[in-house]
Amino acid sequence: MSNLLEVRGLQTTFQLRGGAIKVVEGVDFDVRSGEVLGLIGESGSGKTVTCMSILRLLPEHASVKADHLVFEGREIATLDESEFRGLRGRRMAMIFQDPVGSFNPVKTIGWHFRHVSRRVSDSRPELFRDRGAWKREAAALLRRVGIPHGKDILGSYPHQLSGGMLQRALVALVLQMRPALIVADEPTTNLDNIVEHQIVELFRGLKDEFQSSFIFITHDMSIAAKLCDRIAVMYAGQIVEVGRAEDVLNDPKHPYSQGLVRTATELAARVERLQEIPGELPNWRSMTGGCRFKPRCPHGRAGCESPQPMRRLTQGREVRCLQHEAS
Amino acid sequence: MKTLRYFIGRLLIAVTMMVIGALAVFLVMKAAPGDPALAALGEQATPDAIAAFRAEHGLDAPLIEQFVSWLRDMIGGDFGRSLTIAGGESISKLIAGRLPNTIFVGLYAVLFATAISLVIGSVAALRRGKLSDTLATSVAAVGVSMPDFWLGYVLILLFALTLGWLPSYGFTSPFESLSGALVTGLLPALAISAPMAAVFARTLRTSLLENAQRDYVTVARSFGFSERFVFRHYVFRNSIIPYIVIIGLQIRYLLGGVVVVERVFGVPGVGSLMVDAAFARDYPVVQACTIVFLAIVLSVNLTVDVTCAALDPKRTQ
Amino acid sequence: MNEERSVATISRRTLVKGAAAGSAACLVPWSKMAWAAQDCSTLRAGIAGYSVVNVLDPAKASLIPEFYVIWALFNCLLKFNEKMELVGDLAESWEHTSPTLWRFKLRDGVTFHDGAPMTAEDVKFTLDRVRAKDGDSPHKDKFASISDIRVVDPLTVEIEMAEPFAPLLSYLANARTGSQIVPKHLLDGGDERSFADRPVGTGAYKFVSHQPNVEIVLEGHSGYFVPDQPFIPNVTMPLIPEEASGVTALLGGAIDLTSTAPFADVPNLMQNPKVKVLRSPGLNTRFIALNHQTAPFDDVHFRRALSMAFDREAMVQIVLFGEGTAANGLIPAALSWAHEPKRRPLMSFDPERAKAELEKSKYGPGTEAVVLTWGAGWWKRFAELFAAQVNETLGTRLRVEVSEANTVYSRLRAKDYQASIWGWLGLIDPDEYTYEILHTDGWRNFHGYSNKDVDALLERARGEMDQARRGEIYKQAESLMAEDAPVICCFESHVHNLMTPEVNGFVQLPYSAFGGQLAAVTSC
Amino acid sequence: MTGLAITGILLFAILVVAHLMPYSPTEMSFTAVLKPPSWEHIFGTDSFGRDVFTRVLYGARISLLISVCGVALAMSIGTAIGMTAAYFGRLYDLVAMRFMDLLFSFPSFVLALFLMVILGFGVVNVMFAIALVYMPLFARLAHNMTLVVREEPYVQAARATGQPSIRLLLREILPNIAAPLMVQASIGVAFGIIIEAGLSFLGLGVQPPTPSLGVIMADGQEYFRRAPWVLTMSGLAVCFALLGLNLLGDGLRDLVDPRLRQRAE
Repeated sequence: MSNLLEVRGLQTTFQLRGGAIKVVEGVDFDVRSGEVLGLIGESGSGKTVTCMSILRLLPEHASVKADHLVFEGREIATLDESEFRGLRGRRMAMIFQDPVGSFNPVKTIGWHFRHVSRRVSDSRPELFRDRGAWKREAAALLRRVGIPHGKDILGSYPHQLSGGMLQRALVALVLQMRPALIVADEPTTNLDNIVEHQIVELFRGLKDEFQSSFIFITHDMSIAAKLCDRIAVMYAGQIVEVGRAEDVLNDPKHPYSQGLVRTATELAARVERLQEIPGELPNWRSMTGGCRFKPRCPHGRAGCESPQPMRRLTQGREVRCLQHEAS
Repeated sequence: MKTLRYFIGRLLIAVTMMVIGALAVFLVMKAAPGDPALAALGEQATPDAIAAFRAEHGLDAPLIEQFVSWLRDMIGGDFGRSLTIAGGESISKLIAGRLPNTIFVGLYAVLFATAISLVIGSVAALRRGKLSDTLATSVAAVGVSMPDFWLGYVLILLFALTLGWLPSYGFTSPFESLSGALVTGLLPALAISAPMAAVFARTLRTSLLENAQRDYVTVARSFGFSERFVFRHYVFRNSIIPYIVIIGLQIRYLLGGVVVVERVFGVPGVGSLMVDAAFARDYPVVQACTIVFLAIVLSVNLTVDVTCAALDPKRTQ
Repeated sequence: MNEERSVATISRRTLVKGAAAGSAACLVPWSKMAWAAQDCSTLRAGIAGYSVVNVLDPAKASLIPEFYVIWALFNCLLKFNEKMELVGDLAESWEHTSPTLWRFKLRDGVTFHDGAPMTAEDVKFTLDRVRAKDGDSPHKDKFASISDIRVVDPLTVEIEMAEPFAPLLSYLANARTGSQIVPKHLLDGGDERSFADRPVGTGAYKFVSHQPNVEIVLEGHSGYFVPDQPFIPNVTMPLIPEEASGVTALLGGAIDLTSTAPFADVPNLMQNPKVKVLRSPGLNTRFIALNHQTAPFDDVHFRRALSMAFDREAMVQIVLFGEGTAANGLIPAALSWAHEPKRRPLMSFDPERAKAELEKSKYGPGTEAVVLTWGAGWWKRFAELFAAQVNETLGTRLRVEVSEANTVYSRLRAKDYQASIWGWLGLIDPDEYTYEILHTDGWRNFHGYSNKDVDALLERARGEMDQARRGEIYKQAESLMAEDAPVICCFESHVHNLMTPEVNGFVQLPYSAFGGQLAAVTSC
Repeated sequence: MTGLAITGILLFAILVVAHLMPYSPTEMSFTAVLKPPSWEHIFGTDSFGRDVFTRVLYGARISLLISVCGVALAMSIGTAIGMTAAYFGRLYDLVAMRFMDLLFSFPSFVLALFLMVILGFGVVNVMFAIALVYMPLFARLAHNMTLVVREEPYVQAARATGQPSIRLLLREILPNIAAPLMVQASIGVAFGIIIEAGLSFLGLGVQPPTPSLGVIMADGQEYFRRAPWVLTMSGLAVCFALLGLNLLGDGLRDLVDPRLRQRAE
């Protein structure tokens, strides 16, 4: 299985009035074609920033560095803005948390589809084979994502649709462009459970049906379990554990992953008192060179102060923890 | 359909406002001190002359009666007759002759203000924080702080008396010569528009910046739309509504400016008419002008509302 | 006003018409060129400093701007030449058959604008109309002493006076007199209002249109009796509210000629090659009117104190920017034969004597009083300066109250004031300056002033036909008046006309007979 | 903060410098008529030989006083109407606010002019005119904010404890909406000055010898071809004052509204 995306030594720094802070540091991971990579971690751990760094969607005061970023076999870290824009949407797209805020409020859903289609007219000429071809495609996709009379909603404005509908529409919009890589940033958080369930089902379907790869950002283990082939756990701007979904979920190696999994199972089991991970994310300014989870770690020991590299356990299984030094 | 219903609703509100406003003006006018008869009749006003005058203008009929007839006439477009400044002349005729000039100068000014502010505002927003931004913003700040009539005189001093490029006084009606009107209206329009332009520019700048930070802009980028496209169809398009709303709100200040500036440049408009009437205590004319101005503002607001409704789908909900 | 008509008033057609008319007042350079190309077919004679012209019926008119127009539309029996001598106008000749009988021979072939011939009947009708006891003409008192008017034949008319009346001839001249000859056939039983709106006279120009507060449009009267006058076929008279704006308009090429000039600008304009400035000592008087029926002006000593407590010369410099002369009485220097050249002590700045008078007065320093004034411009500064200077010299507390001209005028007539700036322009006979202002029952006497001896002298002057002797009487009367200081005479202002260098043939008269002089203008 | 600085300078000038000036704002000197700007008369002298700069200082004082009083009046009445309307709601709300909208629909200066004709010219009436023009602004502001604050839990709580409405309005609501009102006020003062200047300039406002900015400009306008400095200089002074007040207003607004402040970063 070849790699669609290879990320090495990704580092994102925000220039703030208070000085510069590294929000993402030394992040390495791969996305294989046709797979769903789950990016997991509590909110603020840098999941979204990581992805937006790759798509170069961060505001000017953020600076992104990477040893290398290979997408579809070509180095994209060095591309200039215009070249890179060619990739966005057409090859790699992102679905954001808040579907309502993702649409231009003064334009119809149809407008969005039309311009998105224009955008990819070269890679998907069939969309303009005849007037309305793109419309039919859009309607089909909308039907696919669970909006039966898609044609009708093309004429309506975002504020006339529910959050769930918009989320589906957004997914359809992205699919219209047939990108190779789709980043879905917690696409379900703003939705109620039923809709959430439906969306998750939707993604499962898409994953098999379209030959695109997904990065699925979430903090919800159960969703990850349902959807992901592999999982990368992020903590405080670093990836602390990578592995096949079932491995990571059944037998987490990093204390943080363990904590996450425990809370999740307890949640599922409706346990009375949740045993949460004590403490909270360290603040960016007071970050030391050492293991960033140390302050909250139950197994903290001498040596944790020194920077922790990813340690390879088995094929495709890595963890950033001193405990696994030996193996 | 929705838009139509919305429009009709707005229209009704405007009309009621108009009527109530007219009543308010009328009643206040009646409460005004000073005898119009004395003001009207020049030299040698004999008591019986005054009495006759009062009778002729129905000034001694009971208030309510006067009011009803006045309202009826006004709806028919008849504001009665002038007392002093144009003895006996029909006010409707007076105003009809001058309204086009006022409207022309007003529109001219709005046009300027819009043009200038679009440039300054956008530049400031796009180069935000850079020198050109600070420059634009401070220009705007100074702009708001200039009394329009004073600016008018400075412009005369500069462009008419020193450089001799433009006529310093007088106005050619657009009906007579459009080019003439454009030239003679230039300085008045400039004088009036300066403060407006400043306010517009600020509003535009803020809402541009605000919209530039919206999620959908990032989303649009993630679709790979070009920066120009994003600015045009997302940032600018969404900022235009508050911008238009401000234009609507500012119109009352703008017309205020028109009143004084018309006087400075000798534009025969409703504004200068009102000032003359104010001096000559010509109550019916002052009354009529006030109402005409009210009507202008209301209709502008109506237009603004409708435009916004057209631009902003949420409005008609 | 019924529906159709009211609808009509706001129909687009009227809009266009109104606006077009309105705009003619003010032009851009090239529309001027357009006209110049037509070899100056229109003289744009701006009436500066006024925005209101109400009636154009001579008998009813009172405001000076109204006369600016009337003088162009009408003729009188007589008129003044540039030397201010009386010459015939509609009257070819006249004789004084007895102290109380005048006979006028009318010019033949004079026609009104509507083509009807002007005859003795019209003259009789006009004068009877003006002097009618029950009429409301502001000018009726001028002709009160006429006992009878007889039409001898179509071209001869006789005026019978109750007693000898010297000013009569001046009052029959084309000035601010109301004796302009109007057509009997239109007014006898006709609608006076519509006549006032569309006047018809014998003048060089006939009335075309009047857009209130904007302009009056005239066109040449083809049947005018003076050969090849008027030279310029059309006249527009834009109404320009501020004199200063008048200058701007002239410099901006919007008008060719102005009725007045702002005093402040005259010196500069004289230097300006783009402008021709005509200036002459004016026939007018500016004073502070005092109400003798209210404190503190009921006290002659207080009034005298005021009269000597300020510097008239300084006033001329400050208020008129030097464009005038300090008054030595009510009769202006321009009426030399009746004007006392030797400065009267009571009309000169003399702080010591002023204080002395105040001592005698029953009101001391700290006395409060209100001086009325109006408008912007020099009227305001006139009052300001007066109050300030007097307060400085006498320690009084005069306060300026700014009102509006019409209001001030009605308050004056209602004697509802303490003191007020006032003045009269364009009066052409000493009788107007003295009898009408100072005589116990002079109609311009808003001060409640009454002095038997002065009255007697003024009546005698009216009867004195010899100008020299008549003048002496006026000088006497004014010296007498000066003792009582019934009003505080301040100054006479010069009259000005501004015009572009292209304008030729305009003759300025001291009473600024504006419209009357347009017929002679040869080019613009 | 530039606004604060300029306004400071302004106040210092009209309160302190005015007294240090060797000239009187009203006393005339016929020896120094219409002197162009120079070192002893930096703004030149007017037709009465009065030092224009001195007059401007005193004039600014009066104009500012008029404007402040007018705005203060507008603020108190407007706020009262707005708050009560929002608080009690129902018909009263409808009528009151509609009336405010009506006032708001008149061109500001036209309304002022109209009022001057009715009341007659003079300082106090200019004040009323300004008040009338700005009342609806404050009414609306107070109305909208009261609507919000009214729903806040602590207000609800206080309500539940049956506190008298007046007390509630003054103790609980007013303090929470005061800040934006103050911002509006500081900008209102600037506009107030413009209105005063405009009215007096036309001769319909403050009357001489009282030296208000408008009066000085009106006087200068009469002979501005002969002595342009009187009009231009006094006008510049007005711009300076307005600039200060406007900037001050913006500054305050940023302070009050965190969203705007963060945007300003």
